[in-house]
Amino acid sequence: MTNRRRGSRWTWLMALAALTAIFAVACSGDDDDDDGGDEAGFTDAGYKAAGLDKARIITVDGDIPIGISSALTGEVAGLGIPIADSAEVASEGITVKGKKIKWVREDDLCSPEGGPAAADRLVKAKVVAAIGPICSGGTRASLKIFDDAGITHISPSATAGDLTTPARPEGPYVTFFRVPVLNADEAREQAKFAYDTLKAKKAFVIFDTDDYGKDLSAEFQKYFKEEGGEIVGTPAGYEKKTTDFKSIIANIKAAKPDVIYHAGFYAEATPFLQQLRADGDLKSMPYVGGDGIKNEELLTGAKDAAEGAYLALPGTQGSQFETYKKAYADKFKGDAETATFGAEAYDAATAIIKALEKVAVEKDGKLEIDLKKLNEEIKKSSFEGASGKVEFEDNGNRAGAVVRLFKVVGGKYVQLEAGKK
Amino acid sequence: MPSIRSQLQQVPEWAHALTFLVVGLLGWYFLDDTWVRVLFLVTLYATLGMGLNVVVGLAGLLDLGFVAFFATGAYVVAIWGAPISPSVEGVVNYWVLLPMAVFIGAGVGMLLGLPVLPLRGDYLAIVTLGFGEIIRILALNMDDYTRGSSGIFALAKPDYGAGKIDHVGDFLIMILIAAMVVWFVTSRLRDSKVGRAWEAIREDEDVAQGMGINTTRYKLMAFAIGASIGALGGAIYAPFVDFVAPAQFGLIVSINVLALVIIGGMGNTSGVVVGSALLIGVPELLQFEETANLLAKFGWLRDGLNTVIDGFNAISFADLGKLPPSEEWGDKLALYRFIVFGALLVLVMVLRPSGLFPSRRRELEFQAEEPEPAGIA
Amino acid sequence: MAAGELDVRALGMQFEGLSALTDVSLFVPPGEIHGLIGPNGAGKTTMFNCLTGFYKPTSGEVWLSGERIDGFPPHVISGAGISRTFQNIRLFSNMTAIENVLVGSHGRIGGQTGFHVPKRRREWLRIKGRFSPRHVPKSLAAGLVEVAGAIAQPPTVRRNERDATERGKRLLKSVGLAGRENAVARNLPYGDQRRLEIARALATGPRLLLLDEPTAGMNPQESASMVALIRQIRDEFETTVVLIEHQMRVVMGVCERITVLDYGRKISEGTPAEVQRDAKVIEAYLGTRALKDGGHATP
Amino acid sequence: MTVIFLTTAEFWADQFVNGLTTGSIYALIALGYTMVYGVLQLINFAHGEVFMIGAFAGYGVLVAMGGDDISGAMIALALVLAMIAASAASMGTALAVERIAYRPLRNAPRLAPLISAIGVSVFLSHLVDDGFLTGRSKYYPGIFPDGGFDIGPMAITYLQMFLMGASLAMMAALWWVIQRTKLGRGIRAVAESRDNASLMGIDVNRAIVVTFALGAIMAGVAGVLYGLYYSAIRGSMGFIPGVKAFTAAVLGGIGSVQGAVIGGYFLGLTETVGRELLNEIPGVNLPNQWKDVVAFSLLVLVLIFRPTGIFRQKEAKRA
Repeated sequence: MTNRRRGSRWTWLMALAALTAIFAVACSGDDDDDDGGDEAGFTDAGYKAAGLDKARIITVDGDIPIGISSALTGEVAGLGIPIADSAEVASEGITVKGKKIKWVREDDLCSPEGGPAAADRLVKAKVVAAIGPICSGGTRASLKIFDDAGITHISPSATAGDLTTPARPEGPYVTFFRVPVLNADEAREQAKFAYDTLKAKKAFVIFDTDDYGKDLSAEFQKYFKEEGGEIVGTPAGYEKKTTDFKSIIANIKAAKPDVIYHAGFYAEATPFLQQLRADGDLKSMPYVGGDGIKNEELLTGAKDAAEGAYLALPGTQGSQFETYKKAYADKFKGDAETATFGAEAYDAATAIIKALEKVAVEKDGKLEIDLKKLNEEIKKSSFEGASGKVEFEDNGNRAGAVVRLFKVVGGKYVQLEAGKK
Repeated sequence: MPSIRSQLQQVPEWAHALTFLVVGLLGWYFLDDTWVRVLFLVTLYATLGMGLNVVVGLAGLLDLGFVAFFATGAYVVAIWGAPISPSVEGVVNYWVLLPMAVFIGAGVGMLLGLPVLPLRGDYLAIVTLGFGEIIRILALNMDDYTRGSSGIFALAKPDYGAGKIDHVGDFLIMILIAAMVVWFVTSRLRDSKVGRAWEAIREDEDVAQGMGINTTRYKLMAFAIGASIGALGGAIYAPFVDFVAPAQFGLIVSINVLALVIIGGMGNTSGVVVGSALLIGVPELLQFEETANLLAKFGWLRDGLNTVIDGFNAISFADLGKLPPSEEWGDKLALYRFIVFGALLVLVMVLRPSGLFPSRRRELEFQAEEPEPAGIA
Repeated sequence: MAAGELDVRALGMQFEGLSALTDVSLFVPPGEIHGLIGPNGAGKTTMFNCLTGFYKPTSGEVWLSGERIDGFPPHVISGAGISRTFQNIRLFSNMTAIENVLVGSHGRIGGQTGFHVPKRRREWLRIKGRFSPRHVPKSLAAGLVEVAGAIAQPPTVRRNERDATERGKRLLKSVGLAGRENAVARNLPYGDQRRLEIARALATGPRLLLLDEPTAGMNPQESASMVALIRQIRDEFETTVVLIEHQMRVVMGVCERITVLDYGRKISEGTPAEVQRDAKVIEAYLGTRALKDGGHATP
Repeated sequence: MTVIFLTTAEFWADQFVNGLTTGSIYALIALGYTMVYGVLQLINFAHGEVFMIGAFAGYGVLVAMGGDDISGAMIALALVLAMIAASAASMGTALAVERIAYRPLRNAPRLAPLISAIGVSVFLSHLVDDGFLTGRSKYYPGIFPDGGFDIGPMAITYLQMFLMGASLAMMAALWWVIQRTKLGRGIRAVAESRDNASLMGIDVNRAIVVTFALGAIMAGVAGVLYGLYYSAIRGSMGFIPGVKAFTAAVLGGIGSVQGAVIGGYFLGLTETVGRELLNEIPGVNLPNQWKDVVAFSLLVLVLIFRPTGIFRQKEAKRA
């Protein structure tokens, strides 16, 4: 009964080999032609698509609902909860035309599935505007949902470049703004730092295969090469929840880089650093990571292994930082210094509230809010916030970007002065 | 004991289908979008269930990688139907893509099926599980075609002449039609010569082959038909969520579909619908505000349980967290729905190993596990 | 070369060094009822498995009606005209009697009456194995047509199905199961299950019917009616019959010629009377097993 | 993209050691699958979660004893205690699962226990992830002494040595139990034929329970080793190693204890070294996740050509 099938088995083996070859060729084909990224601004067609070419009024009875789409559970909750909390404290002691702000939190899990689901629920909850989503993947997937509903949303932390250059004839989504510094800006600073300050000529790149990780690592490679550096080995991608980095580490050792660049999140950076530092040869290999990794949980999880790591954090502390810090400590017992993107969330919320104050019209004890005017006011935002001056470019991006660099020293993040290690 | 169950079995199956259709249409007409979305998902999974039922219930092939075909259908529609997709210029009309997805699904089914079909049950299960993962990893890594984890979005919507299918309700109608077609197709197949061949293979593969049935051919047929139905589901799901990415095609989809087929009662189409309502509908309902409001009334229960937890914390090293206020139970239940799901699977299996609504034959199979008539050594 | 002629030439079957059959040759002319006997483990059922394609013989040839059929998978051999029953009844026990029979007539529904192995295809198969890209479009198309037919159920498909059901009912009547069409197989009494298995085997339209201990576990009356049934079948369906049997009363009563196997080798062949006198046969059955007319050959 | 050949001896030695260590963990887990399959013909889908529970129990002990502050001789004590606690916790879980989810289904249709096993798996992993950790990971304290020694181009850390040594010791102990004790004879008899064993006066239930318990002890120890080696543990950690271990068991010929061990090492080596070898082909660049693809493709190939596993000589029994 068994040997009879032998013939067909060989045929299948060959078919399989052929398929594998096709896939291999398909996968290894040279890609990344930069799509140029012409920085187009909002268009009339864009406003029309969002239904914001004319007044779109919603009436609010009672408190004004503003949505927050953030990761409240899951691997990235350590990032998401402080963001949500920080946004909420922006409304402390503030009323708009006598009405308080009602925050509606939804869990976007930092995922492309959670994003639209949370956006959907926020739209159903009839929020007038929203903070979030916090991750690039989730944001990308929910742009259209917010846009269809005409609801303006400001992400405190979605940093993938193409979010504001989507491939559609109407141009960028007019309902989307963001406060954080873009991946490209962050990667440029990191590349400079690695090449100029750390004097690294060869870099090994490891990245989370999600939107954020791919984008950040690609930008870093681009800028590092521009600086004159070389990317050694094959950039190693991994999926979230990966724990086994031993094979990547062997590749790092073989590639003999001067620096390791990591674009990902702390949940994977923790075991990665622990396994990296367990290897005698790589004990002191410089390690540069992105903002997704700079988190308190990295310090508590990786402990000694995190020592000496260089992490970047886009943004700066603005004049309102102390106000935010105090409010955050009072209400949520949190430490604003450790809340990554907390200041950005606070500023995003402030931008919405400030705009609301200008556009809300009182009528029979209720508030009438024109989504079109709200959107316009948010676009015109210009104020000193907790993360520096908040202004938006014509495509929804933050204007004027600053990136700070930190080093882990003695179990704490210490900010580096420019040009110092 | 003329139970409700056995009485239900007397009702012809087309009546079940009709009832389901009417319920769906009523829901479409009267309910708001949130509910319609749940109805869509229930119907979608019921359709997928009918597809898997052909493979598992009729032909007896345990497939743990059904998601592979679901993903295939979704990606066909996404790659050729979205302006953003990197490998294909332009957009193909959805009504061309839909049959294309079904055919490619069948093709993938056969391609995956041929090398593994000689394998026995449990081996087949683990290999198909592997295939499910491989398809997901392929989708994740072939950025040039699938955009990797970024996924493909902004799909061209199906056009039905008078407008575009763009609203939850429209998609519900679409999936209801698909479900009815699949229902018709699978029940016709089951009652035909082909269905009889599948059943014979399930009962005793060697003997079936000895009786002149080309078992590989019919197993492949079952695989291809199941796969094409899975792809059909994916092709309708893709424009509905308007976003196709590898993370949507995890093992949990396969498990969900298999579980609803088995919990519904294998080989029984009506059971599949009930299973889908239970396993897909109920967890969705848990996320509703109404559910949360209802649960909020159980504050007293929370206080009682918290006292117990306090006591436990006092006498042990453990530091168990307190239960949250009952107002948050709705959210928590939504969060814990997989825990509930797992427990439910075990419970239903232990109490009703042949499913809630087993088909006549499956029930027979279960009743007499003590084999062989007397007189044989 | 007449239909139903079985010619086995020097058949050998080895399992990882163990010889189950060695150099067994057998010739059964059309229409004969041939007995296959021998002590337990003599290789009788192995022989059946080789003839029906369940095992692929390691040496030797099997010819049916002038066509060489060894090396093909069971469903092809079934189509070529060999069908069998099993020692431990293997019905599709959750299907009804008529459904069991319909499974048997699977290859004949749709007008086909039996299956001839064309010479070219046969040679081609032998060299290349069963699968070839050349066959893919054709068999895909055939599969598609079959599925489409099953779904749409055009009049021809319905008529074929109806005809097959009628044929099945007649078959059931022939084996004495009239009126039991819709009984679930596992609920049938033991004797009826044996009969149903024979009916199922007949439904494939065999020219050679292999019966593996058709009277096992039956009392003398039941055995006698089984013997009558076997004769009736041979006459009614014009098949050749080879049967494995332990009850000597049955063997001597129904078989026209007998082949005796021992340790995988043919030790004797001839009419019942000749075999009974053969010293080698007596020796093989000596010890715990006495070969007497009408006696029971197995413990 | 530049293609760089990484063919230094050190690189391959590194990957070889990585493969062996991963393989040891697979092998330990695979033992549980293969034994349960041997006696019950059941794919114990929850076995990956039994392994996960062990990892958490070990973590609890290490943290309770001081976490990162454990030093000196206390390290050895802490490790032993962690493994004992892990074995006990895994065993408790496995026995509870057997009692609740499998035993009532022993005579049910074949798919029922499989679904119930999947249910247990989903339940346990999400109970830990969603219920207790709200989706976050825990990290094993890095108490194991750093350093190691070189054998030629091979650099092996003490931790890797310990891991391989401990798993080998566990497997040897298991082999001894199965081959040399009365308990083991019972298990082997039940695996051969449940009916015959019960006719021979063997308590079938007890043998099955012991099988689960032995498999769980192996998985518990594997959990601690996994935690020490990879550091991050979470509720869903059991799934992939579980599936891989089952693959290993099938590769080795399911039901065979030696086969599971060899299959584990074989799989660990192939998926680590195999992927890198494929990457040496010019133009091929398989990302890290492709080691799963390599593993599963290997499984399919093996099953097509040797349906009973690479190392099994005998054909499976035919009905």
